[in-house]
Amino acid sequence: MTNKESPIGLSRNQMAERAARDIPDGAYVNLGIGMPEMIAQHIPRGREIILHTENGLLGMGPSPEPGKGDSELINAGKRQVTALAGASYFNHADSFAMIRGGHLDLCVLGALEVASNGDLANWSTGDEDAIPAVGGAMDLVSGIRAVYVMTSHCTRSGEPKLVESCTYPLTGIGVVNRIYTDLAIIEVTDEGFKLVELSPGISFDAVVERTAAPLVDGRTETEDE
Amino acid sequence: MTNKESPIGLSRNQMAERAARDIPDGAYVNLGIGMPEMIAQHIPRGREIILHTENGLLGMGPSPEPGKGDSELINAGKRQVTALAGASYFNHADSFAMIRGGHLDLCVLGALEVASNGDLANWSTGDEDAIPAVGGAMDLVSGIRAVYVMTSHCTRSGEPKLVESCTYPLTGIGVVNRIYTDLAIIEVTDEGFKLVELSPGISFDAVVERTAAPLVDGRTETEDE
Amino acid sequence: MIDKRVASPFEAVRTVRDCDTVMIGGFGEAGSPIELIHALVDTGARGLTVVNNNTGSGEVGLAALIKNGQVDKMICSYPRSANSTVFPDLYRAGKIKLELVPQGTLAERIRAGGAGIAAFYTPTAVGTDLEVGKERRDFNGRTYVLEQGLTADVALIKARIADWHGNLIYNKTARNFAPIMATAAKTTVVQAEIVASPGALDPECVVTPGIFVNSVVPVATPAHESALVESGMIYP
Amino acid sequence: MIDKRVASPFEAVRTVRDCDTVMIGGFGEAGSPIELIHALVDTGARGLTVVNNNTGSGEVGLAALIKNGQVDKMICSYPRSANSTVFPDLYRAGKIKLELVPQGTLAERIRAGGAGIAAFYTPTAVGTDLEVGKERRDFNGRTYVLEQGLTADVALIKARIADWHGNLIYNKTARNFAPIMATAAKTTVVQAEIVASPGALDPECVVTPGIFVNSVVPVATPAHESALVESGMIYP
Repeated sequence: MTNKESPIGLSRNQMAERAARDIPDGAYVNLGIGMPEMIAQHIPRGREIILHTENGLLGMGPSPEPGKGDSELINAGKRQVTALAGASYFNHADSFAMIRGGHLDLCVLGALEVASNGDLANWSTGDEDAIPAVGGAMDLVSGIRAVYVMTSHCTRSGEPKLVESCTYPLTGIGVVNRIYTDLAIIEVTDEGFKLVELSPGISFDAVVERTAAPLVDGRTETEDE
Repeated sequence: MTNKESPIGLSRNQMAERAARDIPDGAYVNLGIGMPEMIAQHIPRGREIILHTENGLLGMGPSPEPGKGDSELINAGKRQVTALAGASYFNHADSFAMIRGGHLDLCVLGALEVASNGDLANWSTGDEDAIPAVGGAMDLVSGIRAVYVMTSHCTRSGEPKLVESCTYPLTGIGVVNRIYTDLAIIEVTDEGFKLVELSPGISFDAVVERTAAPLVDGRTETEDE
Repeated sequence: MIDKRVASPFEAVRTVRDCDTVMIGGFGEAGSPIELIHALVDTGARGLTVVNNNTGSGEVGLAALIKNGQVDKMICSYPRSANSTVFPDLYRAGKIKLELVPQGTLAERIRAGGAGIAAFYTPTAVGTDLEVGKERRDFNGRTYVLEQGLTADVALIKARIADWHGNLIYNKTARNFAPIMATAAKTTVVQAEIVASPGALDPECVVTPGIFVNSVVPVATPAHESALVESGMIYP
Repeated sequence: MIDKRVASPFEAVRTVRDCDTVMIGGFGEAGSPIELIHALVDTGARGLTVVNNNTGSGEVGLAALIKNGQVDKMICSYPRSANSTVFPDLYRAGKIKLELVPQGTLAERIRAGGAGIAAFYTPTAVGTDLEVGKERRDFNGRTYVLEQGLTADVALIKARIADWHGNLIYNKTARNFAPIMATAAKTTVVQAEIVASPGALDPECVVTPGIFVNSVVPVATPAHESALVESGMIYP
């Protein structure tokens, strides 16, 4: 499946905007480092979403204005952030008690691979020479009720990231509920991957071709393709 | 050993004063409900002892002036207290983490019986009809480095409380280090009870007679008896 | 918009169901959410398992809930009280069950329940009657017993100040079990003396973050349990 | 009289011995006690096991301690850094050991160590490479792994305000691992921007009670790790 010409799907910003639309008002959410962080810029107006960052802040706000940041007010990606009205600070044990205890409604994470049974690999390529580093990924997937993945549908070299079973070391077993890619929104069900939405201009077949596991069409009404 | 005429030893206040003298400057101390609480009134001048109460306060001060108390500022015995400069409040899990984690230097507890191997019974008479209630006693003895007991040497009916082995349900095994009674100060050693000090006017034999386990005379210099 | 305010104690606790496990904050009267407990009496929910350090005073608050026959089982460390015969009478009559837990183990079990820790090894109670039936294991030459995390359907707690998001600060030693109970219950209901808008609390001083709280009920001048007992009040 | 103030970072950390386990607060540069770490470099203590979430930046702070050959082993969750090759180079050369622990498990192990809990069952890492060699057990139909408490000889942490008793408050997300590390170490050394007399801190807002602290060193204007790295500083 490599080297196929990529169909044009959503941009990264559009993916973030689309994922943000599915986060309900009042949700407590952890956004993974990288692409998922962009969701914070796209929360629909009128919705109040409380962002958790595992290094000890609930009620995370946007980046500070230039020159107004505090090097000790950062997010898990070690970027400077702000704290909104109603925020609270806490220590690392309390922060992961929130995560592990199932108190967050949702996290959105990046992925190297997602398997059709919900297995997630997102912390290690298994490369002999790489420095192993896991951070909070395993805690997030084992503790948070709903785990969404936001990722490009394929790697830069065109390999599918949605697979029958992961080849990279696992982050968690059967943990992913939903996947937002540039091409589609796909749910992980007991029957495997189920398409719930295509990106504009993308055909079901184009997604099937770029998915290395069976894909059920779960759209409730047939859309123009 | 019952019904022996009791020799005159220390009063309760004198016992508290004597025990207080052995608490070093800077110690973090938990005082058990009842007689041990009286130690707080006898801290020698110039010494700073920080009192912990397991219901969530470090830096406990004396009773409030009449009419100035707060029904939500109480000690483990549910009596109103005050908080000194440098105090802090914390929740029950954190409070017992302090205890269990070995962070307190010393606790002083009451006793029903102490065995010569350091076993302590102080929470239940095993009476069929009694409502079982343990509170924090088992946590204190298992977590705190030094456990002192402050008790009358015998029960009201004249039975020895220092015994070969406890007959009441245990609070902890081999946990007591030192015993302050009206008659003497006794250490619990690998060789059993060892007398370290007699109360004024009390003879070694009088203590031996009222102790239901062997008692070694461990005084470093012979005193007038 | 997040606004967890609820108008009355009854409205806040009406979701309690028969046979629920209910954690109730407080150590003696300090931190006892007495208005919420009385509302729970009013709901008539029965067969409850209640987690509290004690068993109440006189015939108000927790003692009233017990007297009213709504509690099947108490999980607590110190069910004796100088001024209440409610629990002792029912216990001796075999009409209420008791799970006696050392106070620090009770706190740690609640904390574990809220933190997603299934079980832990603690040195407390080794060699005592309260170890019976529990698994022993040695670590680094010391013996520990296995204790399991404790969770609940509902927690009823009292705070001094809450904001609409449910961020809480407490009053002195009234804090006690409330912060951990808030983490261990599916639904946490708070009665607060002051209810403020978000931003009113210093984020460095928030003790319970709002994520653990579902409902906030303003009770500006909560009753003092000891005063009710002294006055001879019997609820309801 | 309790007065835990110590005049200089070097005086405060000189008790660190070869082969000690040292917990160092901070998540990235937030909360990193950089002046204490540099003093630890100055002591020359070697063979250390260091517990920190990361492995430092550039060639200052923790990275400097590692580069100086004083660290035998790192216990951490994320030893990669965009701007430091110190740890990666030594690791690839087989000159430093690594115990990789999921971040939440690391925090919980430290908390357990400080709270006298020998071990606990956590769901994190079940079915992954980081579960290997650990005991599995099911509770209520879910699988958990056994993890042990972690303690240290010394903790080095940074606070915003300390009083002479060692009561601490922190600055925003610089709090991170410091409060739990303070509980898990035999000796806890704090560098604080402001050192005040007891009574200066609101007892409701104290985050780390003084019982967990042994030494308080005033460091009024601590260096920013990122600024040192940008300036190209190499310590010592």
